[in-house]
Order: sequence, then structure tokens, then C-alpha cells
Amino acid sequence: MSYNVDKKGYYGEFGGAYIPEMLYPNVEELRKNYLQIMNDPSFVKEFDQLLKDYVGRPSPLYFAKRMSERYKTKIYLKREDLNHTGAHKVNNTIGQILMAQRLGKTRIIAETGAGQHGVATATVCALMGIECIVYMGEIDIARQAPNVARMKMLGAKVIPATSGSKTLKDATNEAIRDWINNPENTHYIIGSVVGPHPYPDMVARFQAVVSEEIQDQLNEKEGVTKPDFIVACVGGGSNAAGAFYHYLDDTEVGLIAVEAAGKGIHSGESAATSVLGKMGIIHGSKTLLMQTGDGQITEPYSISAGLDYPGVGPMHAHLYQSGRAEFISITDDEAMEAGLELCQLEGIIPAIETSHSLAIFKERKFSPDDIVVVNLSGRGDKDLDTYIKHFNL
Amino acid sequence: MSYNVDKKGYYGEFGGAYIPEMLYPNVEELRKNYLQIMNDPSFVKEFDQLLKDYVGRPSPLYFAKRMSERYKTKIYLKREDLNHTGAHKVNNTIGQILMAQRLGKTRIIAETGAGQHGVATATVCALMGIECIVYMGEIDIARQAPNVARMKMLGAKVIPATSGSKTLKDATNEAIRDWINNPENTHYIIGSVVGPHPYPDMVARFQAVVSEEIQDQLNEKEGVTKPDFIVACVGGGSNAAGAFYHYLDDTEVGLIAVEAAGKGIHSGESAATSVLGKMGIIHGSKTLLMQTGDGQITEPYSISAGLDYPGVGPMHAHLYQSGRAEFISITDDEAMEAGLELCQLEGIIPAIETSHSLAIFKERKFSPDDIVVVNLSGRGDKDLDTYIKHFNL
Amino acid sequence: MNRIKKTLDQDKKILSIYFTAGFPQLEDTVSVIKELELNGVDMIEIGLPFSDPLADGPTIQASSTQALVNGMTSSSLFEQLKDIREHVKIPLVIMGYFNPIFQFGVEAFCKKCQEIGIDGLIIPDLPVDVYHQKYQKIFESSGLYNILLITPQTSEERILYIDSVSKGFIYMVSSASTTGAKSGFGKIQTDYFQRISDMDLDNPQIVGFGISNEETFNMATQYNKGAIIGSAFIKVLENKGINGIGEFIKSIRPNN
Amino acid sequence: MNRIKKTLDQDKKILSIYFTAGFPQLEDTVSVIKELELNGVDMIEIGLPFSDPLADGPTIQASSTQALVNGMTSSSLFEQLKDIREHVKIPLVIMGYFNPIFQFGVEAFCKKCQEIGIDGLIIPDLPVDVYHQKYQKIFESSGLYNILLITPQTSEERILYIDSVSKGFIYMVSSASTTGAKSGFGKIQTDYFQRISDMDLDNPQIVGFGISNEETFNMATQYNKGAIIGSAFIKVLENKGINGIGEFIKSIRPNN
Ligand SMILES: Cc1ncc(COP(=O)(O)O)c(C=O)c1O
Ligand SMILES: Cc1ncc(COP(=O)(O)O)c(C=O)c1O
Repeated sequence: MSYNVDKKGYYGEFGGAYIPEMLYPNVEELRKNYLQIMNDPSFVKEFDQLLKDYVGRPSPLYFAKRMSERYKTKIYLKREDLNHTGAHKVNNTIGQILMAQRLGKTRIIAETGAGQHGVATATVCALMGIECIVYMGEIDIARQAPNVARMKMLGAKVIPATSGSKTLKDATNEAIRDWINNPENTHYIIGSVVGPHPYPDMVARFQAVVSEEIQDQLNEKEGVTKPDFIVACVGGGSNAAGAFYHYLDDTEVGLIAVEAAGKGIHSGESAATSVLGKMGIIHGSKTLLMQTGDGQITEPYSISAGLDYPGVGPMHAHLYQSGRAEFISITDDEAMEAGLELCQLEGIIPAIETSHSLAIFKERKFSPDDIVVVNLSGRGDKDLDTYIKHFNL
Repeated sequence: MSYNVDKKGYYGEFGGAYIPEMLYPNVEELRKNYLQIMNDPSFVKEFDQLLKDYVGRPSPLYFAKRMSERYKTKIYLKREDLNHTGAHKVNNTIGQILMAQRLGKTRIIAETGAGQHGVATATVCALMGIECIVYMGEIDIARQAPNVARMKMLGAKVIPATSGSKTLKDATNEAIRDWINNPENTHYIIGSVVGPHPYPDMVARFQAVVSEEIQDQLNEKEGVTKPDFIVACVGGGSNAAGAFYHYLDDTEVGLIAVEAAGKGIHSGESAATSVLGKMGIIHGSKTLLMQTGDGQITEPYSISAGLDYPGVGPMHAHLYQSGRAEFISITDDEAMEAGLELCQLEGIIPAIETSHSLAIFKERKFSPDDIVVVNLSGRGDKDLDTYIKHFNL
Repeated sequence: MNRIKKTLDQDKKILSIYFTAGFPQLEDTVSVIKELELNGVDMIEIGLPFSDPLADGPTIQASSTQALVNGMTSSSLFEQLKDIREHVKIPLVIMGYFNPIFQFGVEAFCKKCQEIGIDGLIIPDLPVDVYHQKYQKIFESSGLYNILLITPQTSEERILYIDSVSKGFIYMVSSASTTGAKSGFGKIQTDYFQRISDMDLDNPQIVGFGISNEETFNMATQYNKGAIIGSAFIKVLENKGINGIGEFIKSIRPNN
Repeated sequence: MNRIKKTLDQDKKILSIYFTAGFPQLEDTVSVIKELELNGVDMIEIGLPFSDPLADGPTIQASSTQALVNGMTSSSLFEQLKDIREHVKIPLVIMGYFNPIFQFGVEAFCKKCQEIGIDGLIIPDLPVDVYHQKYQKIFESSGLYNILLITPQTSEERILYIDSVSKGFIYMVSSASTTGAKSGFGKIQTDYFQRISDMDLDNPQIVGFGISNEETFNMATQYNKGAIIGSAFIKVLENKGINGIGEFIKSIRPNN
């Protein structure tokens, strides 16, 4: 059984391209070309070179000594926080801007939640000298102010999404609307493994550099190419997809996906899609989705803007449904505590998204010999205000 | 002629250890041991390992294509902004925390201007589980709020310096006072190539990893191990010292040090020490120093907190006096423009300190074949407010 | 015989109106439909509101949000419409995004439509191939037409495919846009209308998006079988309520 | 013969007072000196204010800042003191950081001191070896004593070296601290005093830092030749001005 995408763009039952006809030419153009472009040696060379010289890859695999001592297991942190712009998101935007160039696009749009994807998109657009418009929920604009400032510095136009919950889902709607209105010259850089096929697969492939590096780095450090567990938080699921990618079909490696339980899974203020979601269609993809009995998409909640999404990518829906991955939900408070703990044990301020992953060590035991790789998806600079307020520092 | 330190701790006429007797045992202990400790293979191994796995070294040497096109020369950026904590400062704090451990110290103090060194110190203290106190000028606390927040998250105690200009110089005075009061258990992690011997040399050696990497990276990219020019901003001078280090005595490599001219060199609000300074003693070192005719140290000014220092390290005083390095002064406005330009041409938001270095391309011509390496000493996340206000974004 | 076919077989230009069910008030649905028929409209698209209507512009989006706040659901729509065929003769089409229909169950949804006397469905985010492979049988066994969209960017090959799968008419999106985005047609539109007209498809085309008044209605229907007005009509409901319908419809076809 | 030596040759415990020149008012320098002598003080350290007095605690630091604001400079201090020897007999020592002296020119500074009748200098940030190698000759040719510091952390070897280079007395810092930092002496201090006393150095020692009242003065001078009061005296000037001097000095040595 494969847990990767099939030829039709599905992961088991999930995936596909449920898009209005207006988007068909765009998505189809991409679908027809993406694999060929990605496999083109000149593309590979340019992508790899930028990841190395511009993004700063490989990101280190860091043995977290003091955390390992505290939790009595071997904890490695995959340092995506050290990437240029501060999160894993840039792996994907580098890939997609090169893709957009090869497709002859001259205008880029993107949605963003935490702002990391927006910054990563604005960054690559500046790098290539291409116009950039970023849609961002009004609430997220307020709670991720530093990232809004960064996008402006980088020359991007940030447009607030004022409908619905005014967060990531609505920003995505607005971006899709923009795309519908600009079908010829515009490439939509989706920021996670969501959206219509081929986006989930394309984004996962760009992020797969994460697990590719883990293999080598673990081999260097531990003499094995696979860990016992990989842990990653799941908003849409791109950092998890990247960290899991090369281990998807190797069931000796435990995959742990961490979702945001907000104020409690059943509090009504949560984003724990695996528990609360049912199969449905969001943003062009059939996947697990938080919704009312009537099929209206629910407004999710998480203290972390990047996990505040009512769905998960179709890969993760399938990993959940098939039992291939273990899904754990972490509340706001648990995440914040774990974030502070990492600061004070390892001197690393994680993004609040990432803090959810770190919180699992209080929830779940590992044995002393287990090698547990946590994907440290991003740094917490964007979240300082939230941390400071939460802890009254 | 050597431009490096001599056995007595001097660079030409500059340097030495002009310290009160109260500090003598501390400084002497360090002086006696630092070289031996730094050369110890176990130290080297631990230092290198942390630089690689924790800091994320080597930092890339990135060919800035669009900038190179604009300025018609070959511009490479040494990406210290990609280091953990976002600047070159951490190279030194990693080294010094290992030094402090080997000296049996259990308490760390530091001064900070921009907050980068404070964050880098708080970080390594968290990493090692050692108490950390950071002195920071009251004005800098206000203008570098994100870094204050980061230090708090990392468990450091930030103490405001309220005397004098309430900036870096005064924070340094306070740190020295603390050290005088705690001579036995405390190591003072100075953040630049300033202070009494052996600090300038020790810090320069820890930062020398920068030019060491440049040699290899340039060789890989251009087939030569030396650039025509290296450009770095100078506050105290640590990032410049690191970038220059392996080229100090190779006069084929042009060294360009960039100082902050604030609102204009002769505006009375400046930090252009090479132009405005005279030989004097500050913070235990004989060096160039902005001062009144009466020998009172002048309150410097720069929009960038990290360059807002009335002296330069003794190495730089000597590089200036001997003519080995070219010194250029850049105003606030010129720096800010250059910072924004980098954002929009290369997708990199530089620290305002670094923006001073980038501004030289408007000041000084290079030929098309010149290889110019700019040390991109830090990222601009800490400076977003200042940029946004300056440009009314 | 499906009412859509019967209506389209007439030798006249079709005026079709889109509105959002449960808007402005929850209980307005039936009144709006009756008033539209009374004023000579030929066909009606009843919008089933959705939380995330990504092909719609601000006007229709806002009306959907309001309808949801009012309490509109698939079940209550069916409840409201259950006796509609006692009063209304013209074709009725439900237009809605796929997720609510998927949650209701596609088959159950179609059966409900059939019971009530709905003639067709427009599901903008249900692509033709998925429809073709998974749902066409269900639609056909319920006597429902599935109305598919084409746009100026749709390739000739794909138009032929859509035509082959379509029943009733093809919903011809006037320009690359969400609903309500642009108004007025230029040469690009008329060229497009002409091009499709020249393809001589099996299904007639009705134009939607960007039609707001007599001028755009006439321009669109010069090349095609009819036209659909959505956002402009929603604005009427918003501003004047049901009482504004008569005047608006008359303004579109003053000589009717 | 240098006045310091003469004073220290007396068989009595020395009370020395530190104050900052030009504080509280610029023109107070001479008045303070006269008043101190009048009240039986044995020696005076005249502080030359510095912008960055890193061995000083908040009290002296603040007085320096104020003195600089008042306009105090090396030149104006020399100007104020030019006739001082017409009025004052006790030893006068200038205590200042190295940079202002360095800017004035060490030799010029020493010559000025000699002209005026200053007996010694205390330059806390001029280390003994630099003094020894570069400046000792200048000092000696000006008849100036250079007073060097030792602290509880100073090694025995280094104390011997400092003793060999010193003239007049050794400034014995009572504890690891900046000025004014701690008050009261414990066993650590008395052990340290005893230890130094037992070393039988060539130069007598005078204790400074942390002496604020009769009790600490007596305790310190039990082991040593004398003691210096700084911060505590500055506070008196701050609070009561010159008029407070008499009372304060009496409180230190009530039986004088
Ligand atoms: C640091 C970080 N981690 C995780 C996420 C969640 O996204 P994904 O699930 O696609 O990795 C985000 C989204 O912004 C993020 O910024
Ligand atoms: C990014 C950055 N660059 C440069 C400097 C100046 O310090 P130095 O001259 O020691 O490199 C600082 C100081 O904080 C800094 O943060």
C-alpha cells in the first residue's frame, strides 16, 4: 500500500481537483507540466542551488541534549527555523517561483495565515522581481504584525480578507477569487499541501527535501537512516508532509501528526480536524474538514495562526484514516508551555505552530532508545507578542 | 607587518588592558587560559559541532544576482543573518560560553546594544543552563523591543542602563560594574572586539570562522580563495573582524569598514569613530574614541543600535591608522535606503547595522570583475518598526 | 419532459435570475420565486448558500453569509420548496457548492430535488469528469439536468466534452471573473460569444456573470439563448426587497 | 618631602575623604577642601569627573555626571586649585580615570599637579605594568606619588609587585565591588585586612570602599593605616551641602 498520491491525484479517497471551471485551465496547465518541470535538470540545479545558497540548506539536525535528558528519549530537532525567512515554508515558495517562471507567469498571488508563507512568497517574488499579492485574514494581520511588516518591506501588497472567520480559510478563498479573475498571467503559490491536485503533491515534493536530509543526517549521527518517530504539526500539513515524505511507505517509522486543540478539542474553539472533521470538499480538495452537519465549513480556532485551518491536506486525511499516522491534539496552553520550555532548555524560540509538536512529550512516552525527530518548522519571532502576553513576561 | 594582535595584546599602538585592579584577576585568568582552551581538541570539537548543528554553519555565501546587475560588479553576501538568533553575534557567544564552562564560571553577564548580542548570550546560557544577566541601555530597550522579548523568553534577566546616553556604552559600563562586584563566579561575555586584552583577540578568533568559510566558498564558486574586497559594518567591529580575519595580512584583499554617520558625520549626531575619534581609553582598551577635547566620552548617535558606540575595537583602530582598511561613513538615510533596496532586489531584510555596509555601492565604484563580499551581519526582524516608520510603509 | 428543455425549446431569449435562498429574510425564498415568475422571468437559479463560495464576488458572498445567519440549510430549503410546484411553472435550478450537497448525500439530494420538482443543478466546484464518472447516473435517474460551466479560457476540446455531458444548457461564464466582478462587455466578450455560437453545440448556451441591465442582457443574448442575472438582482433585493423585483425585471426587458 | 609621606609618618590613623570636584556646584571644590581640612581630615582625594566611571557605584557616578554638567574639566580644576596651597596644608590627591589625563597629556598633567602642589594621583584604570613601563619616570620627576589599588582577589605575588612600584600608600579596596556598593565589614574583610597586614609591605595601606561611619572606619583602621570615605561623604554633600561637612567628619572620629 502506498501512502503517496496516485496518478489521478488522490490519496486513497482523498484529494482530486474540485474546482470551478474558471480555474481549470490554470490547474490543468500546472498538472500537465509540474512533474516534467520538476524533473528537468536545469530546474533541479537552480532549485538546489537556491536552497543551499539562499535558504541556507541543509538545515541542521540538532540533538537536543537537555530536552532528551528531561524526557528520557533521544530527541532530534530538524531546524527548519534556520531557513531564510524562518520556517519550512520557503522550501515550497522557492520551488513554486521557479515553476511559475517556467510557466511564463508574471504575477504571483498567495494566501497566508501565520504570515510565514506570505513572507516566504514575498521573498521569492522580490528575488525574482515579480509582482506579489498576499491575501491574509484581518485577524491574522493583527496577530502576526511582524510578518505583515516584513511582507511590506519586501514589496508585496497585503490584502486583508474580511469575510468569514477572517483567517487562513478566508484568505485562501480570496486568493482563489483573485486567481479566477486573473487566469492568464497569474500563478497562485499555495502555501501548504492543500488545494486541488497537483498542489498537494507538488508542495509535498518541494518540502520533501526535509526528510531527504534527515536520512543523511541521521545516518551521520546515529548510523541509521530512519528514526523511530517523526513528529510534525499539521495546519494544512506541508511541514509534516516534508518530514514524513521519504518515510511514508516505511511503516517502521512512526509518524506523529500534531493538531491544534485550541481551548480544548470539544470546546467549540479548536482546529483538531482529525477528531472533529468529516470528509468534505474545501479549496478544491476532498479531505477531512471541520463542518456543520449541513456542510458549512466551521470557523476553526487556534492560538497559532498557522494551524488555524478547518481542513488538512488530503495526504494527512489519508494517513489518519488509514491509521498510518498517529494524530495527537494539543491545546493552546500546552503548546505555549512547550514553547517556553524549548526556549529555556535549548535556547530556541519556536513558532507557536511548532510548539504544538514539542508538547507531545508531556502527552506520550517514548523509550530511552527511541530516536524521535521533531520537525522544528519555524522560529517564534513572529509570535513574541503572543508569548509575552500569555506568560506575562 | 602584521595587522593581528601582538603578544602583549596590542594592535600597533592600540589595545592593551586598561582595567581597574578589581578586574585584574578575571581578565588575567582569561588571558592566561584562552589560547590553550581554544586550541584544546575537545574545545574545537564542541565548538565546531555547535556551530554546525545548532547555529547552522556554514552560513551560505550567496551571489546576489540582481544587486550585482544593478551595481555592475560581482556582489556576494555572506549570510550571517541565517545563523541561529539572526546575526554573527552567536559565533562568539557559543565560543565564550564554552570558555566560561571550562573556566568553571556559573553566572554570565553581557551588555547589548541592538539586542543581538544579548539574545545570542541568553541563547547560549539557556542551552547550557547557566544564569544570564544582560545589561541594555534604556533607549535601546525601547527601540529594540523584539530582542528584549526574546531575551525574556530565553530566561535572561534584562537590566536597563539608565546613565549617560542610555545606549551600548552605558550598558557596557554597567556590565563591567557587575563584573567588578562578582569577580569569582561570573564570566563577562563581551559582544564585540572591544574591551581589555584578550577580549578583542578572543572574539576575533571566534568570529574568524566567517572568513575561513569565505575562503572555501569562494574557491568553490569562483575558483579563488580571496575576494577583491570585503565589506563589513563596524560598531565595535566583531563582524568586520571575523570577515577580515584570514585576509588581514593579505594586502591583495581590500578591506572596507563601514561606520555609521548618523545624521551626517559633522552633525553632532554620528558614530563615525574613524573620522571623529582620537586615541583614548574606553572599556579597558586603548583605541580610537569619540571624545571631547577634555577626554570625556561623547554620546554617539546612529539609527542602528548596534553601531551606536563611540569607539571601535583596537584592531580596527589600527587598520584605520595604518591605512590597511578603507573606512567609509554612511548616514541613517543612506543605510535605510540600502536596506530597503536589498529587500526588494534580493528578498532579504537586513539588520540596519548591515544596511550601512550595503549602502557603499552608491558611494564607491567597483569594476565589473571585482569580487566584493559583503558580510551580511544580521537580519532585520528586530528593526522592522524602524524601517516601517522611516518609510511610512 | 424536463421544464428546462421545454422552456429552451421556445423561440425566445431566456431571462434567468439567480438569487440566494433565505435572503434577505429566511422565509423570502418562495415569495421571491413567485414574484419572479409573476414578472415574466423564464427560469430561476435558487442559490443554496455556502460558507465559502469561492467563485462568487462580494455581493453574492454577502447574501450567502446573511442567508446562513438567517438559518438557511439544505433541509430548510427543501422544506420551503416542498409545495412550490403548486404555484410555479417555470424551470427551477438549484445552484450550490458541492460540499453541502456532498454532506446531504448526492443521491438523497437529487431525490429530494426530484420530489419537489427541481429541474437542474449547478455545482460550480463539481468538475465535469467527477460528475461524469460518479454522479451522472444519479442525476439522470432523478431526471435532473446538471448544468456545466464554460469560460473564455475553456479549450475547444473541453467544450465539446462538456457539451457531450451536459443536459439542458451550458452555463457560459462571460469573462474570467467571479460573479459580479465586471460589468459591460467589450470586443473580447462578443468575440467569445461568437466563437462559441459558431461551434454549433448540441446544448444551447446561457450567459452568466456581468449581466446587470437591459444593455448587457441584449448584448449577451444577441449571440446566445439567454442570460442569467445574479449580483445585480441581489442588490435589488438588498436595497428594495421583494417590492423591487417587478420594476427591475421590467427594466431588463421593457418590451416584453 | 611629599606631604603624603609626612602625613603617613605620623603615628595616627588617617581619615581621608573623597569628593568629586565641581560638585554639588562647580565652584564648590575649594570650599569643600578647606572645610575638610578645617574639620581635621588628614588627606583628600579630589575626584576628576569622568563620563564613564566604570569602577564607581551610583552615588559617585551621579556626582560625576553632575560635575560634568556643571562644566568641570581638567583645566578648570587646575584653575580652581591654582592657589590651593596658600590655604591648605594636608595632602591632596587627584583621583581620576585615565582617559581625561591621557587627553590632557600625562606629562602636562603631572607638571600641572606639581605646580599646584598636588601630592599624588589615583588612576584606577591605569594598570601597574603600564604605569611602570611608561609613566613612572614622569610621575617621579614631578614628585607625584602614584597610588595603586589592591583588592581581596589580588594575588600575593602581584601585591608584592604593586608594593614595589607604589609610593606613599597602597589603596586597599575592601571588597570586590564598585564604590558605595556594600556597607559593613564581615569576617571576609577582617581576614583580608589581617592577611595584608601580615605581609608587612613597604607601603602602608589605606582602606577604601564601603566605609561610611565610625564603626566601619574603626574596623578598617584597626588593621591598617587609615581609611577613605567616598560615597557616604558625597551623600552628605548632596543632602546638606558644605554645611554638613563638619558634623559628618565629627561623627566619624568623635574623639578627635
Ligand atoms: C512555523 C510554521 N509551522 C507550521 C505551519 C503550519 O503549516 P503546515 O501544516 O503547512 O506545515 C505554519 C504555517 O504558517 C508555520 O508558519
Ligand atoms: C547585525 C549586526 N551587525 C553589526 C553589529 C555591530 O557589531 P560589530 O561591529 O561588533 O559587528 C551588530 C551589533 O549588535 C549587529 O547586531
